[in-house]
Amino acid sequence: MKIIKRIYYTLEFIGFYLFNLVKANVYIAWDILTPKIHMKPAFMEIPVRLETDFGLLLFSNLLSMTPGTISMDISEDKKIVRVHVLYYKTDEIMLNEFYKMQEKIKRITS
Amino acid sequence: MEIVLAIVVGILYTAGVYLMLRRSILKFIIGLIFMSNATNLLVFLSAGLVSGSPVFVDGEKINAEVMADPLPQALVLTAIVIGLGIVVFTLALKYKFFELTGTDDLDQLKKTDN
Amino acid sequence: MITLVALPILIPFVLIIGMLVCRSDKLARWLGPVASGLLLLLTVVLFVFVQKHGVLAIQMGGWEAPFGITLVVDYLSALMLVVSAIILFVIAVYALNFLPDSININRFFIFFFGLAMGMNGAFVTGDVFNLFVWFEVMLMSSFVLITMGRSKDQLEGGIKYLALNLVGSLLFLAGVGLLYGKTGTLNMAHLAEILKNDDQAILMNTSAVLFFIAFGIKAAVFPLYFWLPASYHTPNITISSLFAGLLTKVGVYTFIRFFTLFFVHDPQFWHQILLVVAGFTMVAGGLAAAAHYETRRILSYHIISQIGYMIMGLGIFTPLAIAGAIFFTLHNMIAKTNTFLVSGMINKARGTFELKEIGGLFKESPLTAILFMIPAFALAGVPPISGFFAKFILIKAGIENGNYVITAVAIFTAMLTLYSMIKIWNEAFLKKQPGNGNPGRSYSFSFAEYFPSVLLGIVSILMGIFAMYVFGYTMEAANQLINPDLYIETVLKGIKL
Amino acid sequence: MQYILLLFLISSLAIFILPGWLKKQKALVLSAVQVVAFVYFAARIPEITTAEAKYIFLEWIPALGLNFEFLLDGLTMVFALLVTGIGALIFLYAKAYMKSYEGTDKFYLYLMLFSAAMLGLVLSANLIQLFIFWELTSFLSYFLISFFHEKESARKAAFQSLYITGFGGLAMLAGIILLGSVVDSYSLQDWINGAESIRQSNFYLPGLLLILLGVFTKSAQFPFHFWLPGAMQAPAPVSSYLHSATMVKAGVFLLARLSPVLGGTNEWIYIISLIGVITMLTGSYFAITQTDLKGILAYTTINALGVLVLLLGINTSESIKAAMLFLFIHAFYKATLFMVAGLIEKKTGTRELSKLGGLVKYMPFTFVIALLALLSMAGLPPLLGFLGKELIYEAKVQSPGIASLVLILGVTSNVFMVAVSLFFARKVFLGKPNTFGKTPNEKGAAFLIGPGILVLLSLVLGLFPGNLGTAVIKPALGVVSSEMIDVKLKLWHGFNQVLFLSLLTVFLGVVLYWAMLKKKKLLETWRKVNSVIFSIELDEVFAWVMNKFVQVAQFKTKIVQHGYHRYYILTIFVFTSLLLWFQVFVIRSWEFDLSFSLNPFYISGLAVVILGAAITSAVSRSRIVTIISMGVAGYGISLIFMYYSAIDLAITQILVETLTLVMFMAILQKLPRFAVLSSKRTRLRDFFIALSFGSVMTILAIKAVNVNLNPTISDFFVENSYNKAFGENVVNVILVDFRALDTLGEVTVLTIAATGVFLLLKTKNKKL
Amino acid sequence: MNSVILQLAAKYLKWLFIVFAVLALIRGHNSPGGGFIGGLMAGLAIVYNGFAYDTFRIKERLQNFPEWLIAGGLFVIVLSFFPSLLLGETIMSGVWLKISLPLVGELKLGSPLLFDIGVFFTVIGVTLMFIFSLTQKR
Amino acid sequence: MDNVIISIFLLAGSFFILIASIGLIRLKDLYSRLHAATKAPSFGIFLMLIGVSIFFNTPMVYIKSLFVIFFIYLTAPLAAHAIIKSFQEKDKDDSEKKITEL
Amino acid sequence: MEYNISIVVLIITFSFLLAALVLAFVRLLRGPSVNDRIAAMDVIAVIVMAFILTYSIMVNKAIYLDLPVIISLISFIGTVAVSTYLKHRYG
Repeated sequence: MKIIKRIYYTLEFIGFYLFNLVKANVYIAWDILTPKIHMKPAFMEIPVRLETDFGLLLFSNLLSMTPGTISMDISEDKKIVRVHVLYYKTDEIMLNEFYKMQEKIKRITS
Repeated sequence: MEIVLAIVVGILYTAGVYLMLRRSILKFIIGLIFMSNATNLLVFLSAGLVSGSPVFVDGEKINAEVMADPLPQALVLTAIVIGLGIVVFTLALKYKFFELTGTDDLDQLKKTDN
Repeated sequence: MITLVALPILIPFVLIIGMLVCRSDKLARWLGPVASGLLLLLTVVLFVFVQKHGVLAIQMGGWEAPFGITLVVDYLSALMLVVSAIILFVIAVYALNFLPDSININRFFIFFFGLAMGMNGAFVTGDVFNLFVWFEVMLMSSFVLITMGRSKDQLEGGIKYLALNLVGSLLFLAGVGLLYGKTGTLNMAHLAEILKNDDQAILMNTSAVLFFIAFGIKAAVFPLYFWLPASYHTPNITISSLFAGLLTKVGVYTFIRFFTLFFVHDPQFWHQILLVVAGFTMVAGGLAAAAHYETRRILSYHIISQIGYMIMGLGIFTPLAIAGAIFFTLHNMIAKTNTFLVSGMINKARGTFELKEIGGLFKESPLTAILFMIPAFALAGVPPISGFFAKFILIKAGIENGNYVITAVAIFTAMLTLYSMIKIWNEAFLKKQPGNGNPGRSYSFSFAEYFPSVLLGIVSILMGIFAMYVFGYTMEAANQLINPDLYIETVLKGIKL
Repeated sequence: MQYILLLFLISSLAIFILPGWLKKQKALVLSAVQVVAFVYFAARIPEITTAEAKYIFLEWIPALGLNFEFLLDGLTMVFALLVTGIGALIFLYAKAYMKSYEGTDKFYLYLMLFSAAMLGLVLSANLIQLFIFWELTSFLSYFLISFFHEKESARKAAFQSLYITGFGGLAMLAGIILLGSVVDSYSLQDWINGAESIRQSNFYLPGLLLILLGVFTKSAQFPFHFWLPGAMQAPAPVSSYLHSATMVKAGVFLLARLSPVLGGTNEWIYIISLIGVITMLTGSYFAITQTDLKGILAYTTINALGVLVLLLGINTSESIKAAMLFLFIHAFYKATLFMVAGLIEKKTGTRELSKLGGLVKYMPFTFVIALLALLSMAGLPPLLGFLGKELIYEAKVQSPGIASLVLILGVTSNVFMVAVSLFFARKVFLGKPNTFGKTPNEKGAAFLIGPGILVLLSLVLGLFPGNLGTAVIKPALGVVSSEMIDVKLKLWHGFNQVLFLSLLTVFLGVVLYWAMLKKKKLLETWRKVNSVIFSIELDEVFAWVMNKFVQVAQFKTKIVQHGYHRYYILTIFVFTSLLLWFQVFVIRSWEFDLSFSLNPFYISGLAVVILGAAITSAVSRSRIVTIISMGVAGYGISLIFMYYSAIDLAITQILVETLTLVMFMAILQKLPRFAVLSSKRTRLRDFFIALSFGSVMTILAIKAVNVNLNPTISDFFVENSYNKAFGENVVNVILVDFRALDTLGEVTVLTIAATGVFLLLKTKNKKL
Repeated sequence: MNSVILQLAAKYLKWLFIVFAVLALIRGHNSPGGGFIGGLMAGLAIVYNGFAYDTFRIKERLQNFPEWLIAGGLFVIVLSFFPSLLLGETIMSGVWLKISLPLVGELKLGSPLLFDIGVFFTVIGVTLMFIFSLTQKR
Repeated sequence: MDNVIISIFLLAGSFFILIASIGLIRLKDLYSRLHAATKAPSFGIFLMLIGVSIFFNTPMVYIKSLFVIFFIYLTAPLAAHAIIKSFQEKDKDDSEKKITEL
Repeated sequence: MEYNISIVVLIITFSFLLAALVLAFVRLLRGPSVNDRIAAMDVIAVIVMAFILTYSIMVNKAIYLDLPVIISLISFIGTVAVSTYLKHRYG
């Protein structure tokens, strides 16, 4: 049962990932190709709620691949991920998004 | 196409020789790498070029199509690896020399002649 | 039995492994000399076989001739193998006493056998690219050896040595590439076979130029020799003497091999340029040797000057001249090494190589003096030690072939040689120990320290007294070189192509 | 004969292993050996006067025409007797003379070896063999002169003599080979048989000149004479043995040996006579003004050598007869005088003429011996010297061509000789006794045995010369001039022109002596004039030349081996480019397809990127950029490999490129930055050199693509890769099977490089 | 670099590299790859590991590890000569052993393969030795 | 039909790679450039690999493509991370400007 | 395997890639910081891969796919290596 669940989550995650991927690239392409550049860069620090190393790795990699974020560093104690955000909105919105992502990862790695 | 590649070889040689004639040992080493690349390309080039048919024989039957010449490939492979060993050793030598003397200038190296 | 041909390469290879894992100093001290002695024995056996069969060839891996790699031993190779094995053996013994404490003898032997492997490989191989590989093995070992003491001078000399030799290697490789591109083969015998009857062989000239430069750098001929005097006097004396006898001679060997076996299509140009280069080499080296006052510098320049003779023999290109060149090479390997060995002993006794700071050794250690005298006189061409015959043959060949200018230069250079040898003799042995030296320190050598030099001295003298045999062999080698049919046939075994 | 040589060799080495009691008498032992040899040769005299010459052939290196050929004929006999006879006496003398010096073992070794070499020389009938012994005598002479090697003057003199004689020897070798190539043999017999063809050939004159160079240097002829006075640094036995009696006569011997082959031509006569005359005059002229005892003797020796050479140059049977006789005469008196000089030096501690005098009081026997020898030198009856001088005058009178000139000069020189002899005797033995540090004495009979015997011989043979003539001179004459002439020697020839000349000589000589003795000013003025006229002394010239030569060598070395490493590389590349361009220019015949296509465009674009990377790398100011560009070029090249179907190669290239990059980065942080080190002009020059090399390589590459002399061997690999080597990846199969040996070498290179890097960079405390 | 992300990745990448290196070695005879390529890849894996942890110091007892690797590799090369020698063929000839395994099919093992394995280990050792020497703290 | 799909994948892939390069040129600072340089090329390769897999349509190719995609997505963020980290840790004065030539 | 990809498509692909390569190279040349250059190098590695993929389609040889596997593994090591040592303040 658990395994099936895991597989389901994984598949869901992959779909989610792919979607993000396409979105990210379209964003970038759009931004680059249109003459006006509408970026609003910022640095952020995201608290980590993951336990496993693999999950952390997955998360940081995923961050880099999703629209507008690049993970820059993970603190020594693996509690905070520092990211560079391209399209900054507000802390809350963004953090929410990241937590959602973390939840998804947690489901498949824990 | 060979002519373009031959010109590439020539330019690589030119860059290599030019770098070798500089006074910095590091530049010398980079020049060496360029020259060895140029030489590899020359060896590869001079045997004749066949594009798009890597030399993999498929089972017992012999391919009818023209195969690229495998021998120069093997030679260049050997040469590349040898080149690696030499370059790294040269780097180490240069490093050690710099550590001892604090200079990278080849013109300072005049003590052993005269 | 035919596997014997491959052993000069494989034995050093196994020894490299042994020395890599060998952690015991004592074991290495035994293993090194014993193994080199074994190598010597092996080469002698090989020589005997060559005498019986003419040319020996082994097709490595069982792939027939132009395809696989062929190892060939003919007279020339066998002679070079034997003589270099003698030198290797001697140096292995010498190293036990003269290597400084800062150099670990296990490590030294790794590179020592690396050098041996590369050199033997270069002597026996019948394949152009394979030759390149062995050259690299040899060079790499020598790079390491020259910088082994890690002093400033050594590194500096090492950089120069390495830089110029690498240029040579790259040109060599380019030459191989062009050669393969033009002829589609790498086997020397096959190349000779192809080029023999080809009216387009003149097109090989440009590749030949590359080989000429590459070998010229290795052999240290005139405008290409700069690395040698800049570096040979820097490393430990054991290593200097190892280089002095062997490295440049491999270049000469390849010169002889290439320019007799297959680059024979444009003799006018090649022989002229060889002679010109030879002349300049002799004089330039000789003059520089006269100018210096440091034993090893003198001897290093002197190596260059002597290389000129060997190239001259090749340039004259009669059987006699080539025999002379080979004779000269063999003699010079032995004698030159020996002078370096003795200069090492001088250094050990006096702590310096500067001639101005040493003296009085004749009185103090007459045996050393005699040991120096033998190779010095051999080099100066004093009869009846080996050097005289070598020079005599070359001069005879030169005169008989009408190459008067180069012969005159050769004679002039003989005077230069005499000058530099007498200089060392006068300064180091006859002169009183100058006051500012360390007169209180006197060093007496043990038998083990004398042994290498004594051995080489004896060989030198024997080569002189039994010059008829040596000359016979070299003449045989020269004939094989001039008429390479047997060589080609043995390698190709009559394969139709 | 060869056994005699062997005996000499063994005995010379044997002195090191002699038992103790015998070792003290080693000089006697060696002397005895010499006596044995002397007796051996003397016993053969009847043989050579009657039968054919004795000839021994030992094969050595026949292919080179190099064999041991020994010949014992009349000419050889003369020299063999001299060598062994005087040798025996010299060893006796040396025993006394060398007593107080160290290293006598070495001394005897050299001396004995020398006499062996000399004997070998005169016995040789093969010219190369002769050359070998010739060089050996030169070298042994070097050792003997430098016997007191801690004196700088001795070393210098030894070097000078070696260098000059060695040079002559090598020239002679060239001459021998040159002439030998005419008859294709170095055997004397063949030369004599082919004399006609040798004289006719084009090589005659150069060959003759080269050989004469050897002769003149060895026999101290003008302008090479100066080494001989220098050689007086040697111990007295050496001077008397080598530098008067034997070695310097080697040149004369060779002239005599070769005169049947080369002699008789105008070149021979004029060149040799001229040099001989000049030498003769030089010797006698300088002899007077010397202040050193041995110096005087040295110059008189030069005079005698000049006479001998002159006589052989004249080349009539009369002159040769005179020469042979004079050989003996000179050996007798000059060896004696040298020994006496050595004795005097030993006893008084000086050789300066001005510090000597009145020795007759202390050394009466010595005086008698010296006087007799001097009279012989002056050519006064009844000594052998007189006989010789008569014969010489006679020969000169009869000489062809320049007889009168030769005669006048001969008389002049003999006048000097008479004066010198008298002056010598007066200055050393008579006159006011000087004060010496220690009182001279004549202790040590050994000192006087040698000179005594020689003088006695001089006297006896002077009175009864007949046997000498028939037994020794006649066969020698027969060999040299190849006709048997009866030689009758008499002391008294009757009144004739020659006797008149002798009287004249003596008279003028005495007058000269008188003037020198009484008018002190005259001698001093003379010396002054000499030093003005001959302000250039040849040995100084030699030293100057040597100095200059070293300077030139140093200068040249500085220029060539300047230490600027990049100029070495530059030289190499320039040389290579030149040769390659030359070849490309010479061989234009190759045709190639110059159709320039940029297809496929992406490869062309790639090429452009590679070019850009290469250029960036070459001119970049930042190290990182340089290295990254290098990496990019590497990637580009790997793409080219890939495109042309070399996958393994492409992978390896990428891997190696990455690894190189990593290595570079690993050490880069510890290295300095680039700095502007070369000027714009230098860079431009370097660029053009690089460009010339690069473009020629381009041409070569195009050419190599278009030339195919032979189908490639690769098809074999493709065909057999799967069937015989069981691999589908042909490249890999080549690497590990077809050409596994290459891979073996390659792995070894890597191993050695890795170990080397490790050794090079290991920190001190880390164990190996 | 000493970065947490790299270290996290290194944990897994290291093994991936090595697996692929071995794959390249084994498949080398029939598809691109071989001893050199495999060896270099494996070497680079360890190099990367060093970068991630910003240290190339190895444990004391592993000090001679690269050396042993090299020696071992060379020894394997020597071993690969023996089959041909024992069979009396020319030295360095390929000797092949064909094993028919169920499922896998025919498997060919030969001395050239052994040779390649020797090369593989040697190259790993060499790479390690290079990088350890060049990056050691001084 | 498949032809068209493959073509589209190829073109799209190369297009994204091109975009990455344009982004490298156009964007103003390192961070934004890295955004372009990390995401777009990976995606481009991803698309191209899909095309290639369909084209060859053998299991081995699928496996290999999967591996490549996996590797790219594993390593590209790492590379970007490494670049940024080094950029931040480096002294801000950016010594490169002071480097002299040759 | 029986697909015929139009040569036009391939040529367009190649042109894109070439343009990308040139642009990336320009960035590599212009800098300004070393990190930019490294980023450009990273992109170049990807372009190389893309080249190979396209080429494999063009010549219809699946064997070329081995190259991207290895490049994808290796190329970032170079990036990491360069950036590792950039921390130290040398250019």
